[in-house]
Amino acid sequence: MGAGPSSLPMWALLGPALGSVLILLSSKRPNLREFWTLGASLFQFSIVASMVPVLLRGEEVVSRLFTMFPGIDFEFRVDAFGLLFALTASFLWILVSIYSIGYMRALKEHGQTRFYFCFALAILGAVGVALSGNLVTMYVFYEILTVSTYPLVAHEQSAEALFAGRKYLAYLLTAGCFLLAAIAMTYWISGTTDFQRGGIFKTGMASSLLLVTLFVLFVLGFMKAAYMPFHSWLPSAMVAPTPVSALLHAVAVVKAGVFGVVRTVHYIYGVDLMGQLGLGGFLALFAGFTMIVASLFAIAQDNLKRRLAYSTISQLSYIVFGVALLGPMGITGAMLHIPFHGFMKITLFLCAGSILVATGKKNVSELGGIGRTMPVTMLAFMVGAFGMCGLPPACGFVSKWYLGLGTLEAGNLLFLAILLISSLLDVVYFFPILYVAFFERSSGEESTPGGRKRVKEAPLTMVIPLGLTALGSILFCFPNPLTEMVLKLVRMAVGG
Amino acid sequence: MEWFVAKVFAKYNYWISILIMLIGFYAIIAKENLIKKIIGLNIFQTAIFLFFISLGAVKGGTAPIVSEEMVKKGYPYVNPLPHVLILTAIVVSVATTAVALSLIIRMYRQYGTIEEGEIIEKLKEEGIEVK
Amino acid sequence: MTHPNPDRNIIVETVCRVMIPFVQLFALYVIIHGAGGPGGGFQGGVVLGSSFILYIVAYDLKGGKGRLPESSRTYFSALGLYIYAGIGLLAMIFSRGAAQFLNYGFIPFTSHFTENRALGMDFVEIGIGITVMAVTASIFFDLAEKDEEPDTDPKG
Amino acid sequence: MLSPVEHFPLLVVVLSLFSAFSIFLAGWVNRRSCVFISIGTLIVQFSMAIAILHRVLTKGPIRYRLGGWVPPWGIEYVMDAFNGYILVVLLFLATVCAIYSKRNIEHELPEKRASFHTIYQLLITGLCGITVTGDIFNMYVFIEITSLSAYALIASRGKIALKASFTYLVLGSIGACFFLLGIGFLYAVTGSLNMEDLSLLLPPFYGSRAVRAALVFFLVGLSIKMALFPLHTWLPDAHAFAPSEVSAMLSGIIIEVSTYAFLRVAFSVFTVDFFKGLPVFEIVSWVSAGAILFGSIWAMAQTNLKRMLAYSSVANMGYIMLAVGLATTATRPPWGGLTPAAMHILNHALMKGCLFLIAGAYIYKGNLWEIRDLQGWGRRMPYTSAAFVIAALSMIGVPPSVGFVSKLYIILASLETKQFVFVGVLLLSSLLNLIYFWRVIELLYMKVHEGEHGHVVAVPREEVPWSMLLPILILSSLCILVGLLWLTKIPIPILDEVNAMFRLTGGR
Repeated sequence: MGAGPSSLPMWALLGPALGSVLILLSSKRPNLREFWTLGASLFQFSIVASMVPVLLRGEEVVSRLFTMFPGIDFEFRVDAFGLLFALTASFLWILVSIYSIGYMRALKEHGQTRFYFCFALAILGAVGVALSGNLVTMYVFYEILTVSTYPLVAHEQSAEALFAGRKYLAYLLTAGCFLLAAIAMTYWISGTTDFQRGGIFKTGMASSLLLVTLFVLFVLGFMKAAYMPFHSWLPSAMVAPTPVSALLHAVAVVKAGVFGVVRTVHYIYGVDLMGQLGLGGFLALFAGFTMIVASLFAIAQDNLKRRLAYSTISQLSYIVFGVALLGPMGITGAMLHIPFHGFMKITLFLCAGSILVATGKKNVSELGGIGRTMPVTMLAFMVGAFGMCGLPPACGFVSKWYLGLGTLEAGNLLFLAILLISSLLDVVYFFPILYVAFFERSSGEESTPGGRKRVKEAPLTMVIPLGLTALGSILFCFPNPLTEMVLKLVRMAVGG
Repeated sequence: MEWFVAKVFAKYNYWISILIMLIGFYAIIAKENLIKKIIGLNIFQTAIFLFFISLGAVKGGTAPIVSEEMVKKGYPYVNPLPHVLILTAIVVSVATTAVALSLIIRMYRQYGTIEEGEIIEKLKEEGIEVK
Repeated sequence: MTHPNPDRNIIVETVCRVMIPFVQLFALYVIIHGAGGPGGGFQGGVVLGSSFILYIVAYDLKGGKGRLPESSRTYFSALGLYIYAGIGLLAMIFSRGAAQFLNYGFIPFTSHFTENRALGMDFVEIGIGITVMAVTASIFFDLAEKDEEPDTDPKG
Repeated sequence: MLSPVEHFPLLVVVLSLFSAFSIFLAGWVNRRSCVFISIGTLIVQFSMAIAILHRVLTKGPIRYRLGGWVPPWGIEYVMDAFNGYILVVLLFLATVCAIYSKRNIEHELPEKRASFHTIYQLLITGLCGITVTGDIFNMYVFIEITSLSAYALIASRGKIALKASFTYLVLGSIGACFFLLGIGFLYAVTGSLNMEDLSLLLPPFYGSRAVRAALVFFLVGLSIKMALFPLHTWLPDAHAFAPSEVSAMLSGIIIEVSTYAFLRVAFSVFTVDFFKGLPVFEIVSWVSAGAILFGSIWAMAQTNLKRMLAYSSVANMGYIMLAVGLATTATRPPWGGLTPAAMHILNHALMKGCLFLIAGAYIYKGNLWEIRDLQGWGRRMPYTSAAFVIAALSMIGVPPSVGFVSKLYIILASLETKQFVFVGVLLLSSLLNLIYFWRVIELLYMKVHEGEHGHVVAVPREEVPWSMLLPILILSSLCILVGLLWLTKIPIPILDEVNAMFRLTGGR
């Protein structure tokens, strides 16, 4: 596989970096500020997209800046998997930017400059994580992502928000410490931290006990993936404004976590070593536990965003689960689930935000009849929910299909059972929302006799993005050039 | 006994300086009165000065002033370097004492006492915790 | 002398009056002998400073301050330092950078290297003596009355 | 013929001595001129220090014999890569603090401007002297000049600072006496005071108890001066109640220069061979690990911002000494030898200097000593508070700041020596840092009074004057830039030179 040196990754990161500075400078002029946000996101997406042809040619985009330690460069190395994540993140940033303009203005939120500034930095971190060529570089961006998201989580500045913010930092920076320890030990053992398909640990480098310990450190380090005993920051962080939740869940933070897990399994340890150490089964059980328990938790939530949060916890574990199956099909499914889940979950969150803006309602039980007043939003919601459950025509079906094939490939019926039960549970907590929205009457409806309720959607800047993401979710279920491209990238990443 | 002579009597200068040093150290730690603390500090420093001076001593040595007579007769003379060093160290110690005394005076003006415990009490009344 | 003080003692005053010039003379002797024998700028300076202290002890602080006001103490301490460091720098200047700081032999007081060296040392001792005198006196004055920080002592 | 640069080690010291007394004089004529003399001198000194460093790196060490006397009889100033580097760091921070002090001292001590700047220059004299000298007794004298000036500067704010300064004085004098005693032991054994001469004369006596006792005296004496846990008790009050630029100097450079003095004695006088088979550095590293943890825990318990920073300094001295403790066992470049320690000296100077100056800015504007008073000041003083966030993140160790780089290097050094406990300690400490710094950040920006949230309350902007803001902004931006610089390894060759000089990496 050829590798051409290029400055493209740098430019991709320069977009949000410059954007954040400009946002800060134009804090007094909202229009200009939001123009910079959009500009930066478009710029970044176009740079990232321009790397696609190179990748499809079978090359990698490499940009080596300087050497930090012998064997560790500050290096960007864009492979198919990284690009997939970068594409998802930068594309969804555009939509979320548009959406957040509508959202923030409609709710007349305070501290908007801070919001956009940190948003840009968070995307910088997420895309940086995607493009990094080794663990140390990745760690740098990973931590930037953590810190820059804090003001977003605590945006509301209420006691609850502050608590959520503290919790968020406590979990994720602790995780950062574990990650740093894991990275340092990886370097100590192998003398490098570069991502290589098939892993960098060779047999005889270290005892298996050490490697297993190290793996546990890695798993703790990527706590952003919100596995079950370490998940509680995520539902708490739901006090953040909805675009932030969308960003957190669908695009940046949690995906950076699972991205890291995939990188560790596939590119640091390698599938073979994972199998030898028996870590695959361990991780799969761990993820399976989260998939089911998180779904059960989700059923009990009345707050829509919290329910979505638990759904995210569950869905992220699908990705970890897929990777842990250690077969090509499972990994394909996991990699596909990253962008697909991104699209679907962002749709759901954007819908939740729209509902909040249009009606001020936050709880599932209050949503009676909302399917009629907000038809577009709720249709989009339905698409997302179908996807989450793995039903066609949404793209969740595709990734779950691959995951299912992965379990069969692993020859373990228990895993298949876990997957199916979890999908079933997804149905259990999503369909009531749809039922309430479309078939129940709202409590105030009786008092306005006869006549159809007037359609009352959220502002257009919010409806268009969520419509687009919903369309995207459907699009990826059907063969078309875009889906082809994604599949090709994933196949390249999996190798073979 | 032999051991005692060789280790203690023969090296009495060191033992004396250690003794003085400990006396000074005791005063620094145990005395409440700030002036006494400073006196203790001075005793402590003096012990070290004595130690240095005794290093340079030569039995029957004279002052190290070079004269023709001395050179001719080959008188032993004491090593002047420790003296020079200690002179400098004394300057330092004087300066330290001066600064310490001025601090004490200002504390006295501020709190009306030079007992450490009372000063800490007064600071506590002002709501400041001091170690 | 201007305002009569009941605490003042005619005997002490008179003895001090006689003593002080001799103390100061002795101080000068010690300073000048710093280069070739026992003595030196610091010791002489302290003796000189103590002559002022003696004056205050015998008379009063105000009188002492009249003799050696704060401004002149400042000037003296700075002057002494300038002499000391200036001599050091002169060595560098006269040798056009060939000699090190305080390498007095290169200052052309006379034509002999060793004599230059001895003279240079004397000047340095004088400089140190002046500074030490001023600073010792300042410390005493400050401790005796003023509510201000005394200066730290420069190296003697 | 000496080239002009070769005179610089001496001129750096003499210049500030000159300037000290010139300020003293100028104070009688025109008090406003004092600070300008001070800043001017420091800028000249700083450029000299850079010239020295350049010369030392290109052409090897400078040996300057005072008065032309040949060592070991005369006093010798020796500049090599190590003290060249320290000198640059020290004069940089001193310059920045001097610029800051212009307005702050006008505000806090209007009556004592002249004496403040005089003593400040004497402090610089002492610090430069410790750094450049190659004579161990001369080092003692300069240590005492530094300490005396520091006592006076701390006390200048009066009231509680007097007590703090007095405690520091007593403990500091004991420390200096121990140092003197150590010199006495070495002198008794060898009859020499010149460091290089000592290092040549000492090897036959390496087994001698007197020499070992000397090392212990040096270590304990300087540990008091550098406030190494558990000898740090003087530090919190002294650093908390001094004027802020003095706190910045105290935390940022004075205790570090004491570390330098220890390293110089340990590696130039005793040399690395002496320590073979002696557990000195092992003990030092374990004690430092304790310093890191306890310093951080105490810092969490503080309600006063400057005291919190002071305890954080205790922890950071732990970082430096931990790195020193690993210096003889970790030998692989780039993290082997003294590199992490020397690196953290600069890094800590930047971070802690910045934080103390910021604390001073809050005191200047609103007399805000307590952390809880800071609520909402993030928007009142946006630039200062942004600088605080950067410096605090750096302390926590968020990449790519200087704190991160230090942490990474020390972790790698601990891994090389297989001291996994230290890795844990370092990571735990960065979490503790997170707790106590985040508390402040949250108050500055996030916390609002009950029932206020959601409304944008227009607050008046109350920034400090630019001459105070500029140093803060410079230091905080350097927290990031220097971090990147370390990551690119551009300045590492300086430290490699240091390690080679002390025979710590390579050649073994």
